[in-house]
Amino acid sequence: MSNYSKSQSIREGIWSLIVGLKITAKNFLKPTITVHYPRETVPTDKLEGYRGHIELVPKPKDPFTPKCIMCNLCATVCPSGCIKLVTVKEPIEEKSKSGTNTQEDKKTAKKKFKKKLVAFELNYNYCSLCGLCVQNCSVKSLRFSKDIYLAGYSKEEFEYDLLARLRAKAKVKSAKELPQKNSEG
Amino acid sequence: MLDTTLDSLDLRGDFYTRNFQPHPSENRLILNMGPQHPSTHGVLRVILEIDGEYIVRAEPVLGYIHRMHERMAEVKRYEQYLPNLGRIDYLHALAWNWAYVGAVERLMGLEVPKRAEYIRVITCELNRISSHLLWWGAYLLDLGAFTPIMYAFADREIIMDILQRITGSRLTYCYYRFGGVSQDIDDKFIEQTKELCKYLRPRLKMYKDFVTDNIIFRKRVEGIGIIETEILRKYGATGPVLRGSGIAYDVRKTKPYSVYSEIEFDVPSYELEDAFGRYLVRMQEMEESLKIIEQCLEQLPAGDFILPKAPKRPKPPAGEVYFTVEGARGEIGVHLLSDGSAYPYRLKLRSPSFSNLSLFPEVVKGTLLADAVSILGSLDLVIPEIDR
Amino acid sequence: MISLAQIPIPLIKIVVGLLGILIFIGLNGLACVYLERKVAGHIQRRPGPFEVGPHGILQPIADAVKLVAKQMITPKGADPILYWSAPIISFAPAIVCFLPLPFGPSLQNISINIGLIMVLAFSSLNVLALCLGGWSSQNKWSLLGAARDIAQSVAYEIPLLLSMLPIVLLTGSLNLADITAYQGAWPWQWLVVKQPLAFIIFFVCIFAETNRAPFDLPEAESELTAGFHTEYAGMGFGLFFLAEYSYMVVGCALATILFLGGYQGPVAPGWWWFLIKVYGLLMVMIWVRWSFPRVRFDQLLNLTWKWFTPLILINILITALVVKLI
Amino acid sequence: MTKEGLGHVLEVKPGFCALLATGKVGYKKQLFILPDDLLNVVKHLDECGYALENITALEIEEGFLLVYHFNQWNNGEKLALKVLLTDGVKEIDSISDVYPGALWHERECFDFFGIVFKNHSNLIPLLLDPKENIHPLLKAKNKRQPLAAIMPESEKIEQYIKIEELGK
Repeated sequence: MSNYSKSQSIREGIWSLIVGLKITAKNFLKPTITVHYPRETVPTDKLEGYRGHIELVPKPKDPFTPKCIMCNLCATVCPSGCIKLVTVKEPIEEKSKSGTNTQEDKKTAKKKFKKKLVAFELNYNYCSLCGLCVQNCSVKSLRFSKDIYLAGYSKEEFEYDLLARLRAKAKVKSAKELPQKNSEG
Repeated sequence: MLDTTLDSLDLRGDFYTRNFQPHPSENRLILNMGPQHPSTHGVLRVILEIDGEYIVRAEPVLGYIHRMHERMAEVKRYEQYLPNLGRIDYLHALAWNWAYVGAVERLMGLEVPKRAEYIRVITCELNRISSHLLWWGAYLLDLGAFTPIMYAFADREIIMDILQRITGSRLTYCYYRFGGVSQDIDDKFIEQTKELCKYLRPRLKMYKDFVTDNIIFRKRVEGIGIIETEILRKYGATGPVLRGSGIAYDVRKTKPYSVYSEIEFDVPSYELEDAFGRYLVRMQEMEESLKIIEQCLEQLPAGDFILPKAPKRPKPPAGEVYFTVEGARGEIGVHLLSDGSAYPYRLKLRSPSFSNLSLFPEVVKGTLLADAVSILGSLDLVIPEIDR
Repeated sequence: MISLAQIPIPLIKIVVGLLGILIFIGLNGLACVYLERKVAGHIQRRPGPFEVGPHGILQPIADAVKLVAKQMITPKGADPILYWSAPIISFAPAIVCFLPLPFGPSLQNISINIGLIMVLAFSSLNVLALCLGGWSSQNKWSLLGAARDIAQSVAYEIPLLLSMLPIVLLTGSLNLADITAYQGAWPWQWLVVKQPLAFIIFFVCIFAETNRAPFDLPEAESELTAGFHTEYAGMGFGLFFLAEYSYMVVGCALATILFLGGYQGPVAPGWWWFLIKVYGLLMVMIWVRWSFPRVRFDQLLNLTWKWFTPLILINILITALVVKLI
Repeated sequence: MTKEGLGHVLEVKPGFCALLATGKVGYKKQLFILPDDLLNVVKHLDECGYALENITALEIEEGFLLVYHFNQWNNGEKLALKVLLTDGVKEIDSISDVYPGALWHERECFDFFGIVFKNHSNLIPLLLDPKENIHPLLKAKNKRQPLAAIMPESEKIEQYIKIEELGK
């Protein structure tokens, strides 16, 4: 290497250090970009599309019952097996033709039982948020919630009953709407 | 002043140290770099035999986060395996998504709609940029500069915000489905992505001024970790490691899949063969990715984002398929064998980092400890991908 | 019973001075921790410590409490005497280094005519401490860190000493107060104007001597985990930490006295000028740390043997000639 | 039963490789060879400038099938070597002398299937716990499928070629 190019490379090297210092100094003067979490939260428009845990979608007319038809597809498709539907069979009250409710009538009416959803259990600890259950639900009874600030002290706190959650939400909502209606009325 | 009682303690090492063949001589030191070491990025462990600070021999030890993904594939149905893919290489999750989904599609003969292909290219390239950004920051962290990773994260955050709106997750994406993607992109996404492209170019220029031209950085990477083509071939290295040695092999270009053949972009390669060459390739690739994204946004056709007739719970016919895509770290391959049932018969995941790391012992011989860190970083390893 | 008058005045002076210096070192440690973290934070566009007190002002105290309260662990197989003596050997000479520094016109603890040599002699003891700490803690990373530290300190001691010689030649004194007095209040009267090269080399050598990035090789965390203090916990680590910041201040103070006119300033000369200059230099050290990658070990040694030592020797030669001729 | 499903595959003669139809598999070529010919073929591929990409194995009814993936950089053409280990044989030559990159792939196969690679310099577990001797990818007897069921292409042998003529 000739002396000239060597001295030039030294000069360039030292200049590069100064450029580096300049860049850090510039950034030092710029405002910070941190979100101070407990006092500030991420703005809602940045949370668009973010997936929280799944939740049940209520029927349009009845906010207390989900659209779910208990087909169990979500539970079988789930890769982690974290969905469990608890159902009971409830007899459909059907008036027997004779009018009397005898023992034999009940036996013949065995096929006319109706499944009823008692609980929709989600073990959020194992959920990988792949969205297969939402995508596969044939009646669109599942969607992602927006509960993203979740924290707890134990594993058990993340085992949800989505049906109870839906009802509690609907209750709060109707309680809010009720006084409005009253005032309107 | 060593305590003689030390011999009674079990200091003979564990299984891997004892099997570090041939045994080192008396005047050399065996050093366990990792599994908890700041510059092995996760839980890689490298047994080093050192003479002073010179490395005589090195042997990586794997398996600290081995999860047996290949066995998991055999006990899960095809669609149930999808979330696993995002967790193999968490930095370029969408490439793994694509490799698997593509393999199944090829086996079933599914024709993916044009729009879905474009969406896949856009999201995959966004993910590649975010992966390279993280690598850039982490590599500089290895070399002792603390600030670049914070700048890289600030930019990466924007990409993650954009992808989050569409895919629903920020890191372990599970977005691609058989025959398309799970959600269509909208105008806001397109607008945000265009803004990102405009924003990132000056940032990349700033990175160049800040780091690439820096004399201390240059001295740390130039001429370090020279990998000859012959070694690359025998170890099957791919990706930027290969292109840093002057071989312009890129699956996107050499054997185009999806719509890559319709897009104009260069495959950067440098014949430097050293860590700096690999560094330059990745920096250049980010700009190429931006180019690809911009072209795709312009050419984006209307149509379905997923094949309407695509089976949600597929049962591919019996057969074999080997599908490769270009990930941020190299060629990702999925070798899938089906016996016609709803469960894969055998799924082999060919991870690029695995092959890239396997040449590390060859390259690191005779270098300084600080250079070993520099070389290890320049290979861009993601340990979950190696261990699978 | 000894009456108070019987105690010699210099002894009282030294005891009071030592107490003052200890307080100063403690406060300096707190201030430096806060400064370092805040500067680092803002350079990286984050706020730095923020939660303890307003703008995290009490964070250093919380850190100190944590360090003091932590259990002091001696690793299995370590030599306990050497292991625990190392942080003390590292910290104690730092106090002595402050004694001859003239903080202000009348703020000098002991005015001795070999003040400069005294500071250098005691600050060199740090090498021994790091070597002992690294070697006795029975850890391979610590051992490597200690080995690096010895080579680095020995190599950089030479240009550091040599870069002070031109000043001594010019001023004709080793007394730090005299050197300060030789310079004037205004920046063009300072010695940095006459000796810019010596100043740059001196300042870079301080980086290496105090193990600051980009020359923080003995504790290079991405290579040697934490280098010589890998095994230290609690106050053992705390003392090393405090010593590092003290030596940084000593180095910056020396640079101020030798090159930047000490406590003299354009308006209202006094100890505040001294502190402003010292902490200004300290800011530069912090700024550099968060801007650059770390150099490699052989490059570090190349820099001193191939560049700094010959350059400073030429500088001395020219200075000597000029002093002789004028 | 075991040998019926193999079709023509077992008719491969020493020194020859059977070129199979590729269909949509994704290789340019796929070859069936005898275990004894492996080293010769690999040496020949090395001379032709192929890069080793991957080594994988699977358990089938007949035994084990090893698949070696090779790649060419200039055109991205892939070549698959398939070697069948029948009659309870669990040993095969290591190709690590020719392709040192195979060391880890072979250790992985040893981990997952217990296949022993002869002349391997350090055949110790790579990913699994060395204390426990389990091979997780071995299938239960009733789950194993015959080769023809999972690789329909292997039934159609297009031609037999000599090892020396492979690269052309």
